[in-house]
Amino acid sequence: MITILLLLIVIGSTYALFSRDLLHSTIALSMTSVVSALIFYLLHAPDVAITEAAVGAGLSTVIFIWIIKHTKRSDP
Amino acid sequence: MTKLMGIVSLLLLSAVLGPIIITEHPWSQNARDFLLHNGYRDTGASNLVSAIYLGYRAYDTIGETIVLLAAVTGAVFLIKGFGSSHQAPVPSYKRGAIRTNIISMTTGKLAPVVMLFGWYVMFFGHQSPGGGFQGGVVLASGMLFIALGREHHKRDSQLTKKRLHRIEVLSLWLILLLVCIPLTLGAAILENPLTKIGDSIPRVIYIIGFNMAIGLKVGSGLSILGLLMMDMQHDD
Amino acid sequence: MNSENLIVIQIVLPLSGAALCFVSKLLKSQTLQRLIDWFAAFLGLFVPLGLLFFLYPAVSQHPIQFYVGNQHPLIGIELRFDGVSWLLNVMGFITAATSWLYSRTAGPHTPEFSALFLIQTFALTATASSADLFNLFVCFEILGIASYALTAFSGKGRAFMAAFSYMAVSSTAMAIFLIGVFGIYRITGALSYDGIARYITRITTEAQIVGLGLSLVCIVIATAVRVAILPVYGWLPEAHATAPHAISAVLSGVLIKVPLFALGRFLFLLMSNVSAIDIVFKEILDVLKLSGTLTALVAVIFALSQRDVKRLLAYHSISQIGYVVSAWAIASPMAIAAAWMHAFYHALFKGLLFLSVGTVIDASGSKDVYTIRGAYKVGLIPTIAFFVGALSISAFPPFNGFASKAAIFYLHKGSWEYIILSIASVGTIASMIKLSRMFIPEGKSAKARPEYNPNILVLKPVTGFWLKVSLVIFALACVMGGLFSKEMGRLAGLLVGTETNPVPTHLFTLNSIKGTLSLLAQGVLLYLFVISLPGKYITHKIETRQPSFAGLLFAFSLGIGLLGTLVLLRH
Amino acid sequence: MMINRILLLCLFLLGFYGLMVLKNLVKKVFALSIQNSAVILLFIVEGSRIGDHAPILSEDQVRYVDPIPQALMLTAIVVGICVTALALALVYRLYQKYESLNVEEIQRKANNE
Repeated sequence: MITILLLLIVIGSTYALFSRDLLHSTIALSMTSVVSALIFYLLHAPDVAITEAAVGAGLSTVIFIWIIKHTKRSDP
Repeated sequence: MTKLMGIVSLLLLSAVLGPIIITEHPWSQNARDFLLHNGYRDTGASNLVSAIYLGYRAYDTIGETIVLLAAVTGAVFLIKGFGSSHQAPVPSYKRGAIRTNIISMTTGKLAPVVMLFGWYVMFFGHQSPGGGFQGGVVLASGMLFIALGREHHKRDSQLTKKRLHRIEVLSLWLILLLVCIPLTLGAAILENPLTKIGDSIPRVIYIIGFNMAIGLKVGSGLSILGLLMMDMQHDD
Repeated sequence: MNSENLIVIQIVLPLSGAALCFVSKLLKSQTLQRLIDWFAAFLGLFVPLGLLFFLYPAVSQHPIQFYVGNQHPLIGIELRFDGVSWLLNVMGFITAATSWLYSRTAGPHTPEFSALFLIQTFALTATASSADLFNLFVCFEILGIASYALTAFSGKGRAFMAAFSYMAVSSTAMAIFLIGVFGIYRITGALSYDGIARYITRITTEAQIVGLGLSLVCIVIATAVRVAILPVYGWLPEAHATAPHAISAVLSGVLIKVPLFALGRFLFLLMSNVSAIDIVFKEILDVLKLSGTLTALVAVIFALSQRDVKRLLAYHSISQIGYVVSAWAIASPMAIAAAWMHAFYHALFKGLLFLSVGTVIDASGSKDVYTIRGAYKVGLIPTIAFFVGALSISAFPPFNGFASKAAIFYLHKGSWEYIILSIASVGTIASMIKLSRMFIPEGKSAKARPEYNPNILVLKPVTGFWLKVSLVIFALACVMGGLFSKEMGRLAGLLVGTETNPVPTHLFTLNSIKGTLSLLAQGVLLYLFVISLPGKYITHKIETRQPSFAGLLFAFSLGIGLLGTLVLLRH
Repeated sequence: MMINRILLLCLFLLGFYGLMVLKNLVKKVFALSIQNSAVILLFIVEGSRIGDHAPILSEDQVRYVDPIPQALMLTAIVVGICVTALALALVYRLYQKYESLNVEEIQRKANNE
């Protein structure tokens, strides 16, 4: 079960790094943090799950979307 | 050219990090067994992670709060810039006109629920999962919900940044106070002072105090950053 | 108030100073703000210096080792305040206090600057006395975050790029540091140095030896990024050249040395008891000694070819840290005392050079060593300060550089490092001559020079009381350090735990003077070569080499690959 | 299990490769946060092998998970988000000054300043 979720995270991260549109990669990145929060919950680490969900999905997505709004959205 | 460098460095790194990460080693259990027996007795917190995070290794948590403080101060100073942020040409459509009723309605209604959850996570950090930092982040997102929820122009009346700055400085001083209180009772710095008073007062109060101070600090710091990022058009 | 509380109070004081600066940020009136800033700096920088003298008697007998808050040794955070931390704190507070005084006239005045400056000082003291692996990680992060933000305070475009590449390289290094902590915790089950040292004697199986050895490699290379030795120094010139002058002085003076001695505490403690991985320690220290010596030489060559004055000084910091690492890697108590002496004296004269050259740059507006002329017009104190700094970095007898470099050369007697380090010091003298071209009067000779440019910059004498005070303090410290080098050597030796004085006894004899003069002659010859046509071609080629971002990380992976394969080949 | 650790190693190497090869500054910050989450996942996945219950004390005798890596990773997550926030503030100022997010372009403009 954990292996499937880890595979999902690796795929999400590769898409986040190599996609043309930065907004898609931000969404892919926040998806990976939600999945990693799920992994933490399954591995009996509730504290880290709440933190990863609040920070990874919540805060870093807000910051990345702010930077995209104020700079360019497409990569090259 | 850089792709070639990238591949070579990947090979080097996997040669070094591979044996550390991939080889099978039995995980040492003496730390867990020790905590199982006298984690509750020493710190009074039944959530062992909070016991470590705010009891045994509170010095790391102080360092971590200072990392957050330095990062928020640096980021706010850089984003506000030297008054140059206003020269950035802000096209008209960005002036918040796109905030439809749906956003105002939902975030307005959701804000109290999120804030309540934030306070709960902060206060019950020692028993249920959660604690100072997680509560602070949820509180900060609650503040952003409130800011989103109000109509564009009325937003600045209550949530002036001055009040948030005051909360942040107050909670920083509260943390410093909590660090130094044990000195007055003859205990070492960051030692649980209630162990000196005897068993009348439960020891967990010291951890709850830390949870509150750190939660306020993180919540106000990140709200300042979030509010600054949200309404880039006009600062206070 | 026993000494344990005194140590933690000394760490918390800069923090309370920073909190005071945040209070002053809220106030409206300027005078009240400046008053509170001054009180915060007094509380955070000058009071701990006083506390150090109270701590001296306790530290000189035996190192003070305790757990923060009397927590249980298995879980709690161990702090170890021994002679080396006392010496590091002396170096850190003196340099920080004097550079902060300089920033009162020249540097940024905002309360955020003082707050981040005090947080950086808090990180310095915390790193100097931390004896717990994860606590070391947190202290390195505070050190990093504060210096990225402070580097970006100068507001120049290049400063943001420099801060970004510094941040990218060291947060990758910190991720690999965490993997090293993971490797060690998984096997030993303890995070404090005491627990790890106790457990290391019991490891036997081959897999454990390889696992621990590679984790040590990760931790050493991650600290090497912060210490900026050979493979991984690429971020330093850009960061130190574009930072505000007060910050460049602290960055070059203290921030690249405290991680080295903190790593030293970890490695030397683990080496003290016999274990199966002693060979790994020996190999790592040999590689560090080799890379330190080569850094001293390579960085001087780069320094000689720079046009930007502050980049020249930044490359010099890398070459001087190369000296310190080559001495530190010998790992005997006398070597550590000699390494600390050179580190402390380097903090003094490099701070002096950065501040005086910074004054000249601010007055003249240009940073190019070929166009600034008649820098003496800036004022008597900055000029004297510059020449005191230049003479002490080139190791001239009365000044402090002479004593500490003699100590390091004495350590390397008769080995190949001796030759390479003396070539590097010849390069140092040549680049100092190049740097002092700024003080040539604009007279006829400048007009005849081919690169004479019409808009010779009119330099006005610099006013600013605190600027002059900080330059005088640094200059006095350099001169006193040189004259009383024997006592300083004995103090350092006593605190590190060796009776032998690292400063050689025959310091001011005839042949050492002769040696210095021969070095001076070679330096002038090298300078004339650099000015000549082939020399100018080579230096131009070196100087315009583009510092690529991927190059930094590639050098980092080369470094970790080299150390890692060394350990893997053994087993 | 072996496959989990290999995937985590690939995630870390992906982050390092991305940081090194990608030209866009914002993508470099993505790579930084991926590296950080790879290390955090490594600590927790390995730390929870020795037990099967969350480390919250309850009356019945059960085998708890090792709480120390979890406490450490709380700090590592905070440090990761702080580095990301500061990096993006720097990227914002760089974009304001040089109107580009490409590293080489910015370095070229900065050098011939």
